[in-house]
Amino acid sequence: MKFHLEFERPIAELESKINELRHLTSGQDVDIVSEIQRLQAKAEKLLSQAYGKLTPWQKVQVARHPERPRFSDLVSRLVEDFTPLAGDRSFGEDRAIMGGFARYRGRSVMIMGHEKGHDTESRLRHNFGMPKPEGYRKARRFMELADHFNLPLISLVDTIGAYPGLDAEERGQAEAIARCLETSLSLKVPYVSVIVGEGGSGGAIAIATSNHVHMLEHAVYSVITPEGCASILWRSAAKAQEAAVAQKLTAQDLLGFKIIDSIITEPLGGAHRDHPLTAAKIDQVLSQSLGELSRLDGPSLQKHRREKFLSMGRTLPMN
Amino acid sequence: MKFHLEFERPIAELESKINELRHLTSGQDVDIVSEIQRLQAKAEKLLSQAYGKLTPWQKVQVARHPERPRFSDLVSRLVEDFTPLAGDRSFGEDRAIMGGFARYRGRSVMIMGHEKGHDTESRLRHNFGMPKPEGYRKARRFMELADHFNLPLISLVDTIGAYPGLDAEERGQAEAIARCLETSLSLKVPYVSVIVGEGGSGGAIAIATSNHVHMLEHAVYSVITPEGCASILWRSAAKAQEAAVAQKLTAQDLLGFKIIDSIITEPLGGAHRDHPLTAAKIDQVLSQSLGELSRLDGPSLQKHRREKFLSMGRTLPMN
Amino acid sequence: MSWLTNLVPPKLRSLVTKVDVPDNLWHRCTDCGQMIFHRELVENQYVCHHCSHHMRMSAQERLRLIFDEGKYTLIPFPKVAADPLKFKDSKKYVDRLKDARAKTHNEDAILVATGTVKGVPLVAGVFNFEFMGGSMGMAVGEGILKAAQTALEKKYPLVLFPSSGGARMQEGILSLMQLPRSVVATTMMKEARLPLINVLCDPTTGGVSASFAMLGDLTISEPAAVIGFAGRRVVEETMKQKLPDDFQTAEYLLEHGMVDIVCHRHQLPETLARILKLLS
Amino acid sequence: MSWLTNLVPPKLRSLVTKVDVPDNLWHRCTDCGQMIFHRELVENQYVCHHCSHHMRMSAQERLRLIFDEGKYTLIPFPKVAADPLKFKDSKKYVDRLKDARAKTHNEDAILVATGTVKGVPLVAGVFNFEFMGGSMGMAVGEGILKAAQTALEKKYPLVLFPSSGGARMQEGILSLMQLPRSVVATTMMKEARLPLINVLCDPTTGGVSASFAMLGDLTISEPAAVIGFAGRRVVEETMKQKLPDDFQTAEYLLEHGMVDIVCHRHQLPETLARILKLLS
Ligand SMILES: [Zn+2]
Ligand SMILES: [Zn+2]
Repeated sequence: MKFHLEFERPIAELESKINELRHLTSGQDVDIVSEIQRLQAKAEKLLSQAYGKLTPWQKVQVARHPERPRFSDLVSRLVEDFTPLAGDRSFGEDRAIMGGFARYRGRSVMIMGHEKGHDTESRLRHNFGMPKPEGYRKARRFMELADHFNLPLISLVDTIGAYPGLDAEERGQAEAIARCLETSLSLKVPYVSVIVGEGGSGGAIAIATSNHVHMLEHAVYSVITPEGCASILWRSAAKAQEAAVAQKLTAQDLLGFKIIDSIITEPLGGAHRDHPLTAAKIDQVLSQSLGELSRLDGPSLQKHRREKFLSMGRTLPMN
Repeated sequence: MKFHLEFERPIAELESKINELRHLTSGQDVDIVSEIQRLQAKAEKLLSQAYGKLTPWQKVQVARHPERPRFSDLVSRLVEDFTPLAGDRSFGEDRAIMGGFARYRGRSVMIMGHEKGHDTESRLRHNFGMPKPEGYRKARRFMELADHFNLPLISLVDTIGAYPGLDAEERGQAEAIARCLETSLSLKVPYVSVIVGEGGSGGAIAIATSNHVHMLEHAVYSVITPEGCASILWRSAAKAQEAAVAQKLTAQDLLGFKIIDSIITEPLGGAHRDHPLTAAKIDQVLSQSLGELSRLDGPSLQKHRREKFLSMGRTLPMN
Repeated sequence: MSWLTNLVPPKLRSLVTKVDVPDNLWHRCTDCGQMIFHRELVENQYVCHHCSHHMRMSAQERLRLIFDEGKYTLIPFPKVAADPLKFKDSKKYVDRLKDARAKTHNEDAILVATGTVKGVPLVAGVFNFEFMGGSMGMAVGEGILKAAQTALEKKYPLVLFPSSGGARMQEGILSLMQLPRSVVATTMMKEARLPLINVLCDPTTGGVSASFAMLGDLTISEPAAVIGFAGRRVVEETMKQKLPDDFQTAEYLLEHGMVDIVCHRHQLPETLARILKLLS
Repeated sequence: MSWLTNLVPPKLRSLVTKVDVPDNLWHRCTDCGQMIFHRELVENQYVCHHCSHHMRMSAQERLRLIFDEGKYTLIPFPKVAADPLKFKDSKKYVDRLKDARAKTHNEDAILVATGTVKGVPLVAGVFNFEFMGGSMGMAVGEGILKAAQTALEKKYPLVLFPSSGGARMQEGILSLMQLPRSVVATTMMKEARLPLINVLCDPTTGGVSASFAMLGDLTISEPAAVIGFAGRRVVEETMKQKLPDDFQTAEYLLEHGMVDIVCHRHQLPETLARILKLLS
């Protein structure tokens, strides 16, 4: 933990105090040991309190936490023999989306997701997880390869959105996303998504049009960023906190609207505090999801996916 | 006729003399009228002689004649309701290949082809008929649309070859051509090609992998231009004439090798002397070809196309 | 300038006709600035006489202009849950809906209708930009699905006329879900091999461009219509440099391979009919 | 420098091993210029110890290095018509063929074989650049078709190793026809859903790159291999400007979205086996 969010400060101070005390004692000083235990219990209580009642805006911050597990962190823990593939076969290699063949619990799969990077160099390399058209076209290749070889498809979603640049617009950002949706809805293999961090608009749904969509406890998923929403509807990006509340972008809200299938609980204090445990929790849900879906044949999987999206909103109360 | 090839000069002089004489007489002067008739007969004889024994290199020149009918010239005479479509849906609009829906003899078809342009402005606009990857990707869209709507596909081939530029290489010229071939071989609709002018290498075969390939009498079709062949094998582009002979690139040679299905005779003195008649002759062959193919169902058409190419070369004498 | 709406952000502001404008009202062309007599503008299908600028028009007007003799049958589609997010910014979403309905006499931002165009029967789905910027929420999703379903039942082609700033933010994630939902509609059309044509009207942006609008067998666009995913201002902020003047126009998209035909409004019925006759 | 062939244009000239080189012969690395002992070069799979440059090697050598314990079974394929064009430039085509056969002990520019790679059975089609620049004529076409047919019969994956300047000009239009013919082979593999991997070796250009070589389910490339359609010099003449140094290299193609993996020769068998196990 090198980075602390505003509301984590008191906890961070406590933790740094605990660390100091630990350096003071070799374990013999009973007073210090019990003081450490007391402080640790307090820190955990604070964490549990803070993370038990995160505001939507705090969730946005947690979802964007620089130490939140990335695609690369998760893939190394979830699968074996990961073999990343590259390229859209028409313009370029966009590392904002990564993916390839892998072995998941002994079974071959295709796994893909947004990669934001973890330091300046890798963030630039992955364009902060904001795909350009070639990223979506690569994702479509992954989908088609999964379909061709009858492999279950897993997507890990974590993007603030598609890259809003001149070059991306020029090369058909809209078309590339639309085509991803089209391909997603026609696949005849099990397709499971996990919203890991930010589920940002068209940039997210392009690789989240799947049979089961799961969401980490503090992840967010929305049609536009709170800042974007605030600047359009409130005419001020500063109203992002307010917008975040209005948007109903938390996993808990989305489960209520039946947009997602389940919430994956995060380790105490957020996914960024424990990558291995986060991966283990994702693994559990993925495994169950793929198990269920593998009982369906190709046409049923396709039908299931289409009907899932068609039914969205239709069961909500009318007024 | 504004442009004359070297070997056409004597004929051109004769024709200009005939024109002069025509201006001298209002039709009353019997001597001049009969002189005109005599000269005209001579010009026709010269034309017939010259075009009856064109060397391969002369055929290359005729095939490249600036007044040879272009895609636009032919399409306006062959079909009605031509509705050009545009774009590869990922990078750009390449006007070196044109195409769209049309009505051919009352029946809906997709028609496409290379367009070289007819003056400086249109030549630049159509990049002299040399497609870039987006041109081939557009052609693939045409093929897929034809297949989707069960429309016969017609291609008119006339290119010196694919554009050999940095940008074209960067965006996957090889991939774009390969993918065209792949799509061509899977279509389940009648597909007929006419080599109208130059059938240049990969740039040509990309849209000539069809059920029936016809070729205008003086068109050429080869794996590399005579200049390119000469500069590699003879180490001198100046040996192009020699290379043209060795390459066996004439319609007559290709019919012998069973690479093409038929030769379409050109008007006296070459297609450039009479666009309407050229179109009429193409029309006749197209109509027969499409009639024959329309008796086959989708899978048979696909099989016919694949077997046609598989059999090529297999029936040639072994030594 | 009472005839300019202020409901939508400035860049989306456009000439909007009121149902009750008197015949002698003048409009100013939003492109060349020339004044045009209301009656003349209507007669010229909302195309400026001076500069050929294609102005926005209501869904009703478009239906009237597209279909033979202005005759068509509206197709009703299911109502949707009202305001599931209880959304409120400076104003409640339910109030915005109420105002938009009052202003447009439409239930939501799309009308679905069937009729003939130069004799060719088809189903049309027409966006109404006046209705909250033509934004796509649950109702629009149902409209598109109903349009496709009707086309499938009747074996008619489907022609969609998006004119939309994108997803309807006030419906949150439910509006994002209209992207895949509308693509189910286009996919059904394709699987039935029935023609699907999009006629992109000004503007076709955001989630609308990133879904059904880019998936037609053919893509036609009105001249100078703005088409793109990210808004021009957002792109400008990202690029920190001036964008080309024609950025995200129909003509720009044609050059970039995304559009088949940029078609003058006056030629549209004839063009649609010619293509659909070829595809039937 | 007797071990440098002069048969092919300078840019295609490369280090070529003779079958009968004595063990104490030295080679100069074509990239870094360092001298390498022949035996060491062979032991290191023709990769330079100094700069990791991947040199070309014969089809036999590649088969030996790819397959487990160097064991494989060659698969014969039909003979083709000899010299149908009666082609002659400075030399007769029939004589060039005779020379190439004598030099390489191969019938033509491709060998087809089956065997196991780290335990995974597969069919391989390996080009021999020494044989007239690996050019693709009728024999190569038959080889590729036979490779696919064998893979289909045995239900094995197919791995192709192009190393070719392109179509064989001496066979004229018949060599151009190998583009669609080889694509029939890749199409059959795909329809059977059997894995098809291309391992692009230096060089993969011209008609070979514009056909089967770009149509694998996966595309692997050897480091620094030259891959492209038009030759560098032709492009230079067209562009009238200097091209990037890495133009048309495997790494350049990776950045431009055309290649999945640039794989060191030493890792190739393991990589192929890992992928094929995932796809079986
Ligand atoms: Zn105007
Ligand atoms: Zn070296």
